[in-house]
Amino acid sequence: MKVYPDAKKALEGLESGMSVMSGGFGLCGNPEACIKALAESDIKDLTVISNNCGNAGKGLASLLQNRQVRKVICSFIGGNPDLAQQYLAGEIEVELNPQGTLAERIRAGGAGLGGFFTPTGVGTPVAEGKESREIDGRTYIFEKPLKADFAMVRAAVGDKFGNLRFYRTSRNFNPIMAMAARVTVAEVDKLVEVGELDPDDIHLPGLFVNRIFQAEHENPIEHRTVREA
Amino acid sequence: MKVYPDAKKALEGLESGMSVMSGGFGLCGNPEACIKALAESDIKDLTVISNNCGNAGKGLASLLQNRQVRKVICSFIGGNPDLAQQYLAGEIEVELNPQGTLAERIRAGGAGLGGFFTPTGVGTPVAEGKESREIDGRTYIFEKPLKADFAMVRAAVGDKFGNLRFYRTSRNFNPIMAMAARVTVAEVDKLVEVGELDPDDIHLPGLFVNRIFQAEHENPIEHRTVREA
Amino acid sequence: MSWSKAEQARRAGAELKDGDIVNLGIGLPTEVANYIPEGISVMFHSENGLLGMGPFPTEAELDPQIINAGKQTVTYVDGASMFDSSLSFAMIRGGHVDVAILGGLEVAQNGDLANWMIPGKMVTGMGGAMDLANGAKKTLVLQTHVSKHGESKLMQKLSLPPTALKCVNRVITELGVFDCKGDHFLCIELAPGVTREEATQHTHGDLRFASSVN
Amino acid sequence: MSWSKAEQARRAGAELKDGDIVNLGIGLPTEVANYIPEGISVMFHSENGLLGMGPFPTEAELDPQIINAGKQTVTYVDGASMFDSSLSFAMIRGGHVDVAILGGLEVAQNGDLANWMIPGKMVTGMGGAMDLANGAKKTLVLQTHVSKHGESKLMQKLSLPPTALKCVNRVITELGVFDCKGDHFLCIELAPGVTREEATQHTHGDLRFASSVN
Repeated sequence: MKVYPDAKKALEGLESGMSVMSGGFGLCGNPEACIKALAESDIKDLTVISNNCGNAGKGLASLLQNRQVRKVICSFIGGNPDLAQQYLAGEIEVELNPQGTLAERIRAGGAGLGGFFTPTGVGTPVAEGKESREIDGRTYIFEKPLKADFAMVRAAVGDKFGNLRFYRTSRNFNPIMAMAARVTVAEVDKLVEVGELDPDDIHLPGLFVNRIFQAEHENPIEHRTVREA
Repeated sequence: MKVYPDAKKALEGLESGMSVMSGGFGLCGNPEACIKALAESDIKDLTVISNNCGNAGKGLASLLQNRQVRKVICSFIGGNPDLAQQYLAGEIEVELNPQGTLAERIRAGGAGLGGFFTPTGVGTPVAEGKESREIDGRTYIFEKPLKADFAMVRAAVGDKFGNLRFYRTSRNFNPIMAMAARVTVAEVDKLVEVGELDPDDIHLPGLFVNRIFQAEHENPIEHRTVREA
Repeated sequence: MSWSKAEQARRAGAELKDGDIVNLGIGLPTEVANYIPEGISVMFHSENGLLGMGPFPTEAELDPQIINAGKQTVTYVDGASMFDSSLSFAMIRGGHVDVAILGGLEVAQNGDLANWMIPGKMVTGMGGAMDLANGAKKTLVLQTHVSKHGESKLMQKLSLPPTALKCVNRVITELGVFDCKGDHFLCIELAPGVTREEATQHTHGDLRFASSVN
Repeated sequence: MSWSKAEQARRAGAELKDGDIVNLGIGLPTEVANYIPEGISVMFHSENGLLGMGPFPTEAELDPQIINAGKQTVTYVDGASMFDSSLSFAMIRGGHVDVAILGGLEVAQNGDLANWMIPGKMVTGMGGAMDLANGAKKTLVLQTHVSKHGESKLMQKLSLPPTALKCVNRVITELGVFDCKGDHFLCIELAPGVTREEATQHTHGDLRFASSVN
């Protein structure tokens, strides 16, 4: 019942004005099929939560080019001319979070916590407007959880119950985002039957995944660095 | 350099008055060799952090019988006559935490957070003396991180860098405790060479483990429940 | 006449929907696993770190390292996963468990639950009960309607220390099925042969009856 | 005379101890991986979720799904592990990374670091820099001693928005090695041919010299 034929069907219910988490780090481990389906839709005014928001015109940058994004919550916007241009023109809102704070806020959202104190950002612009507190001799700032209407994540293998297994550094933000959304959509390189994955080999238990489909992935490279053999 | 010959050597530096986290749930996934080595030592006045503190005379109960424990931080003390007796006699301090709060406090300790807000325990004796706060319409209480001088954890397989892989429900508190101690000692059913575990198959990265040794485990059963074949 | 323990468990089983993630407390709630309605498939969560708990093992299947939160040896089903305690309670606290079926000492009409301690008696600890009562999307309580001393356990206000506030949706006792409605209990079903008068007499809180109840 | 970039990187490599967990920032710090002293083995952490980063791949090894935090294709070594972003930053924030070697725009003598934004210029975001500067047990900064405009980047107080406060232990510039001592920098080594006068002239903060420095 969780299995969907494609990204378009799996994203049903995602409407203009909603918040969407999108896994991936740079262009690695992105939910490419979901992003493409969104880019082909007329959904707009999205709040996108992602470590980056595409790079060099690829990944989520396609949504920026289409002006489908109202706000971005991320940690890094370098190497993204579409975002830079819209940001400088005041056409898009950008909320920068330290990467660890972004990850922890998403995990807190998924884990039902009301927020946490982190030492990261103390004394920096990140701390502005946030509660500061000394705990056992160290200063921390308060950060709130992040949740979203939809999460789009990508895994290497998934079973029909939604159990996921990631590959290498494509894991990144995908598992925690899957925990923090009202509806989590997973696209997998390979969809297998329930029972094919050993219980100890599952990176993300299937109860966090609402919809799953199989998709081919391009796996673009952002910086192709190689050495002599 | 992380590899030790046995529990006694691996626990060097653990002294009376220190705090010790001990993995396991009931008698499942306990660091049996470390507990035995502690029970054979003259170390006392320990603060033990563990979900249970032994059961029916087994596991950590051996330390209770030896009067080596000053304080227990745990979530459940049922089925443990040694603890019950010392607790009712006022000979031992017991701090009860909701199990999820205990787990999250340990994770927060390992993750460098200053504390978090949880809805668990609101309006109960657990909330007494703790800050209460309404966040986005729900009430939470503030809980602080837990750390320890030593953590004793048990895994199925470990490599010589300390990468660990757990087996079935023996995982429980072991990975998070390994993150939250000054010195983490891991005992494994099987010690393998570095490189034998695939990077995607590692449950706990080796940087959290300071010392590792191989040990045989009894795996006692607390409630042996079976059905007809 | 009233429901037996088995009938209570069966009635609780009827509350489950296909695809539900279900956590069963220690004691009578554990029995609900034997009464999953035909055609319904659920996944049992055990807070020690197992999703997809199966029945007790045969002698041949027995594995000391596969236990449930009651520390009983169990098995797992296809699609099961194992994980650490922080992720297990992230599932619970984060609202990813659909139904918790818990035992109760007292339930108040506003949904407050007491099920973890009786002052003056030996404390066993709350274990995962506070997280479960708070975190599950829906909390069902399976308990007796009155104590051994004949005192009602469906209260206007709790007399015992609470496990969690305003968390119980529905209580199933030997007398029937009762929803916590804030300022009253609403009886939506009575066990065969149990009268409205009998239920009212044994309920300390304010009790109303759905029109469908005989 | 002063150190070349490569010599700076080599000098930073000499700071590492056997068994260290090391995170290298983008830019010059990445080069330190090429200058690990003989007989020393370290594990490189990359905050996108990789411990045990290896060198760039050969064409045959190239895998688009193995990248570092600079989004460059890399390899992994024996003993490597992959994990999600929350665990990766639990490692950093929790003090499980021994050494972070970061680039810097300014360092103050009390250890404050600025390396993520210049007001009025395009902001790229802090990425993992704030977590790393705060969380690593030891933070080394590799940067130029003076800006293109000849202004010192070793400051009494930062002029740029900070990345983290009181976090830098040691700065390695083309002129030498400088420890952040609170109310002054302590020079513990000068590059060959660099004089105390030259270092003092180019340092905005208070500069003292260890007695071992020529």
